[in-house]
Amino acid sequence: MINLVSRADELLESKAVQVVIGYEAGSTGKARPAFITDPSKTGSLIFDDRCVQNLAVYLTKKEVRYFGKAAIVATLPIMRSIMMLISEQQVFAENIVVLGVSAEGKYIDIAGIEVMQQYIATCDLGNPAKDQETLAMLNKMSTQQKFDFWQKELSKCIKCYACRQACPMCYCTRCAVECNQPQWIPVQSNLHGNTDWHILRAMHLAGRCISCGECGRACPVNIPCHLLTMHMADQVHNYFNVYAGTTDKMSSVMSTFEPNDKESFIQ
Amino acid sequence: MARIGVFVCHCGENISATVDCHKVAETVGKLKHVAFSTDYKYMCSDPGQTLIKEAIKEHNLTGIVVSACSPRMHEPTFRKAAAEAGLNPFLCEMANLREHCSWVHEKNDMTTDKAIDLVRTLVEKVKINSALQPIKVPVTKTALVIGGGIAGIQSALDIANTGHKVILVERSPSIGGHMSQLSETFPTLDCSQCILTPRMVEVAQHPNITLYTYAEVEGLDGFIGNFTVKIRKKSKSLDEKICTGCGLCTTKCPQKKIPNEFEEGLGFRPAIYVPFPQAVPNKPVIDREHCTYYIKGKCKVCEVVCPTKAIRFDQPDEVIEVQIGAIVIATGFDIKRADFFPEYGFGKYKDVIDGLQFERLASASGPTSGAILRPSDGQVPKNIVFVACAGSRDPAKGIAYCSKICCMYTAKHAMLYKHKVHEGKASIFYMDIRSAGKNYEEFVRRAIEEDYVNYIRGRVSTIYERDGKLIVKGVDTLLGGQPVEIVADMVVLATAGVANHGAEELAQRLHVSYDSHKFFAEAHPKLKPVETNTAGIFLAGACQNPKDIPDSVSQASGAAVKVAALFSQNELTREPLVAFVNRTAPPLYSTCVGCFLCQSVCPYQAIEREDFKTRDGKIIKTVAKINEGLCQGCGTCVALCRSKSIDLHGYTNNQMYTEVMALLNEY
Amino acid sequence: MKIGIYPGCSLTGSARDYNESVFALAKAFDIELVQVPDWNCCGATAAHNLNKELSLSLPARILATAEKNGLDEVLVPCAACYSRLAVTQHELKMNPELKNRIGEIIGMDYRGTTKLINVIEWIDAYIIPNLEGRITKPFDYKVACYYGCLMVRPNKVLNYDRAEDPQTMDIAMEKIGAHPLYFPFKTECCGAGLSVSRTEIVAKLSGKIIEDAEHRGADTLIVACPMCHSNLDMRRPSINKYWESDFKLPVMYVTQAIGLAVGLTAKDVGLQRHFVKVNIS
Amino acid sequence: MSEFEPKVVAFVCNWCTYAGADLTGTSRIRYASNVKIIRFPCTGRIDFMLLLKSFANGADGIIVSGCHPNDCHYTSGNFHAKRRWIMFKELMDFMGIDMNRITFSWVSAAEGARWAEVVNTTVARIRELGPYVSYKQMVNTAVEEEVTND
Repeated sequence: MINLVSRADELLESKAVQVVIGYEAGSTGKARPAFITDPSKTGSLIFDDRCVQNLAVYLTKKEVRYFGKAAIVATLPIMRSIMMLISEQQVFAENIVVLGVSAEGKYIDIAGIEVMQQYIATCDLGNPAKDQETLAMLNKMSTQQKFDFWQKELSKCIKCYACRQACPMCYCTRCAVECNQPQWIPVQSNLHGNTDWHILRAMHLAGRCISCGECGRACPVNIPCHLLTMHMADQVHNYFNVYAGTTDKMSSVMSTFEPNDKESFIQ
Repeated sequence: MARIGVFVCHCGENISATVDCHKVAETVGKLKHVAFSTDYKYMCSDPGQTLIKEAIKEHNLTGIVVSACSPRMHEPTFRKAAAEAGLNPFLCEMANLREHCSWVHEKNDMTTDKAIDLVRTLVEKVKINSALQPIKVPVTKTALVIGGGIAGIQSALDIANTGHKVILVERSPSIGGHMSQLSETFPTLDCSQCILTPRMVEVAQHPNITLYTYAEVEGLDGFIGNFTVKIRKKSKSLDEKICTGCGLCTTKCPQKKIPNEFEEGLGFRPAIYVPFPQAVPNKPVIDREHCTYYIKGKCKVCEVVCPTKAIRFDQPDEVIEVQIGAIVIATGFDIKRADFFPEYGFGKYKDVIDGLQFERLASASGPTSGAILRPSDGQVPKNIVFVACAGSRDPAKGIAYCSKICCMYTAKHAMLYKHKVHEGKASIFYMDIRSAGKNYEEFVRRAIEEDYVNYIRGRVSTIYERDGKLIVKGVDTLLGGQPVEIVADMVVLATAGVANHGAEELAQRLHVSYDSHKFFAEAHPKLKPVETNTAGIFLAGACQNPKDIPDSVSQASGAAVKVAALFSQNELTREPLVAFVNRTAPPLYSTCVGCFLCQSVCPYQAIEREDFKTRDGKIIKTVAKINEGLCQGCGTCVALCRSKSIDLHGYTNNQMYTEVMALLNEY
Repeated sequence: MKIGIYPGCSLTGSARDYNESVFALAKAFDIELVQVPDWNCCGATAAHNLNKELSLSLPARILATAEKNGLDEVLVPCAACYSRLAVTQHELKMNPELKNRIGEIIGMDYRGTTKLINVIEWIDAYIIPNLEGRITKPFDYKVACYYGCLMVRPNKVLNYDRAEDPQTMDIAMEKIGAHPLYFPFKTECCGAGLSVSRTEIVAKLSGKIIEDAEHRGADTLIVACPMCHSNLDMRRPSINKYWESDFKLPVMYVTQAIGLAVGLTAKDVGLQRHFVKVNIS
Repeated sequence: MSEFEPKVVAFVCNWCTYAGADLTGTSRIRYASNVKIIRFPCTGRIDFMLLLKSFANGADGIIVSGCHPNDCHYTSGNFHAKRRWIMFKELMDFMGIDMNRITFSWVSAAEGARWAEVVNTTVARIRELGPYVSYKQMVNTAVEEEVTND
């Protein structure tokens, strides 16, 4: 922790960055995001098991950008989010300093994008084991069972779009769901609208989801919507041998192709 | 308020035999916003078209649906008719009642119902069609030809002769290409230089051609009719205007042992040199890599001896930018060298040479003045072996394709050898003899029957040296796979033709596609063999795949006609069915967030960046912008765009959505 | 230093000299060679012509056994065994379905993680780097290195050296003071398995190899394959008979040559077991 | 009750399958009239949402068809489409939405007979599967909910 704090301190003190995005202890015992602009306040930064939120989501927010250059406490999913954001030109590498945190919670020095890329390359990029198990279980179900499962889950959706807001990759200023000419997604939070919305979200995150699970955590009615995007991440790797967020080069799976992409269903 | 007209065609009886056309017109006529609906025997006939035109005027129609045959057949006809009646042609849609309905279904109510549905769907669509204006693009009537081999020369001359300006860029010091290296040419055995050099001189003297030798294309911007090309003119270390080309410097240069590229390493040249006697332009360049002055800082012999004081040691490279309207790529090919073949000694046997080296040996202007001599000891080879398909048609070597020219030039080589060494023995190992071409087969037969060339059908497994001889081990498949061993004095490998070095980089610079072998890719293998996928860029010669001279010249002329056709108009008119990025009021400007994933999906590099700036030049937002000159309207970007910020004229999200809704819902 | 070793049938039978030299060399360089326990036949050279699954199952069982016993790296001195094992590893890696099927057949967990090395790779990795100061008797002879086929092919699978003109053995020989000759027959066929059924073909093919090496003035042939060795050495009388000549060129294993250079005796490396007398010690 | 007549929508590209279907016509090859074609410039243009809209609005089956790989008029639209459908199908399978309802195919401008075959087998399959109720049910429940909410 010393390293993280002292590094944050140093960056703010030297004015190398104007804000440090990290975690601090919240009043309810949970960790909450912290935006520190004053070097004397870096002591409140924490990092422990409670710090799971994907902070990269703030990098594209106007309010955070306003501060200027940012340093961000980054675990693997956050680093991968940053890679994706750079590759999709939403964040510029020169405007951000990464304060890396390893899987063991140790500070790691990430001096530049290349170092981050190398670090990511050494990590296991699959879905978290727990989610992977659930996916495997769901995949074993029959079509009707799956349908019923998701209809039951999605019937709870209140279309609050917390899943979208929490996701670093959902940075569009106007989401397709807000497009009303034509009205792609029925506005009401009914089963039809909910299903279409979640399909749209999963398709838009295909090849872009970095398996942080934030959407599922953000859902106020506990829909495991992260399983949809994680399933896509899994399949993207399965079909195209690609994990999202491993490079800062433009490389989205859905905007590229290989002539010999394998499929078995097109006649 | 939309006022739609519907015109149902009977197509004689082609449609009305199974579809109740009258019922279709009647039913659709009752739909909301349909102001006029009728059926008629032949809509495409003159009276039919007149009927449409009059209805448009009389009923003040805002859109029409002609329900007849396939739009692929008559859409232009009816759009033209609409335009003649003052209706924007893009407000005319066609429902395909013939190919997609009457011809493929039984006569029954379902078929008529389907016809109604098809018409209804397009009525809904045409209601939200927008009037579109054709896109006009100005044309700069100067062509760029890249590569000064026979293909580039031919293209440049053909374009120049139509009265348009041409810039010909060649990266070596002289034009002429591989053809200038050849001794004689098949199937006539006329001397290559004799037929080529007049063309080279014509290029140099043509008032419409600007020739840049020792120059390379560095970058390309823009689109068809409006390219800006950046050309690097490498320094020749010499003032060309003063140099008279007397050649004194080249004879006095103390550095004389540089392997001569033109002689394929079989001879030497000085550091200041003219590649070959008939070079165009016939003025030397200094090869800075090997020049003593540039290496050690002193020498300058050439400067001392030059009678006109033309040497300029400190002359820099010059980069120029030129506006052009079209490009012909004619960068040619290269061959694999003997060091590509481990089984034939990795190029370590001096007497195992490649086809181009043999050309130089056989050439009267070559290092041996046309005598066939072994490079190792200068002796006349008594027994010579040619290996066709060295590398070609060999997937294990990564070259699955046929190099096309080797069968013919190997036959020619064997003939030339026999004509010069009468008592010598020539054998050719081959896989198949591919001699399709005018007088080609006859030529090969002559080699076999009149010059007694020994053709052995089989491949060579290994070549090795023993006691100064080359042992060629192969197989004769026509003798039931019998092993053959020939003790040869010299071996000529007809090595595979491959993409020229630098082809990949050039393709990337020009944004044209290339295949897995780095050959430039044509737009369509059959119907667009001269075009590339980038509009305004054409291919000529062996840069596309190995080709012989007649094929290269034909394609070069083909490319020239494409360029001339493009230059025949002052403006290009294009169908406006292109993509566009939406615009909204500030501060959003557009719903596009600038992820630019659409850039990688676009096959035409039609997506550019557009910055919105404050008055003091600060960038507020960068969004995608479609270059209408390049966009071909496939719409792949539209389906990819997550925020629905890109749309496609003629097939907008709203139109496609409306079609689906109309087709499936009851009316 | 501990490395697994799969001897196969040859090294325990007709190529005992090879076996002795490998172990003697290992000992001299403090390398412990651990036999893959309970090893079985690799299937060479007949199995893959008879039954594909069998030809993959046999090597797979060997590899699975090595994995089970924690042998990450296994030296396979016999080129034929090496080829079978490497080909199996490659095929099962490329085809997961087949891998599962073979796993079922052998009833063992096969992962394909074992790193296989042939004798030249072994020399390259463990002997050559530690040669310094150990050469007591430079191997001052003109040598013709004969690689044969199984060690370098199929190139796609083994991806080892330049298949058409391998170099590693020549380089190793230079390191011990020998003078490798230009030898175009280095990968030519020795007749291989026809040794048993069609001896005259072996006599013809192996004879060519010996003739060319002798012609170029070689003092000895250097090999790394028991099959090549037996064809070139044991079959010498029939070669001489076929060629109506009296070739005396000895055939040595690469391990024997290195062994002698680092001070092992002729007996240490099993030279006395050769049919063609080796006048090198 | 009359026999079930499936509603099938075909999303096809202009250059290959649309032209192929034209050829079916000029060859006078008969096929089921249940299918209705919507023309797109390229399979790359086909938005997956349109497939969902079709189901929501009563389609029992869908055909998506374009140029064979390497034959795309725009060189790569169909390759991008292929990736899109791979992922779409995976998601639909995962969510229990029946992908037997959709036929993906490549039909070239020369394959008139093949187009008829694709249509006929699709219509036959959908006929066997019966009306597609799951998606419609979802829509219907939604409508009912709205009614009760009011």
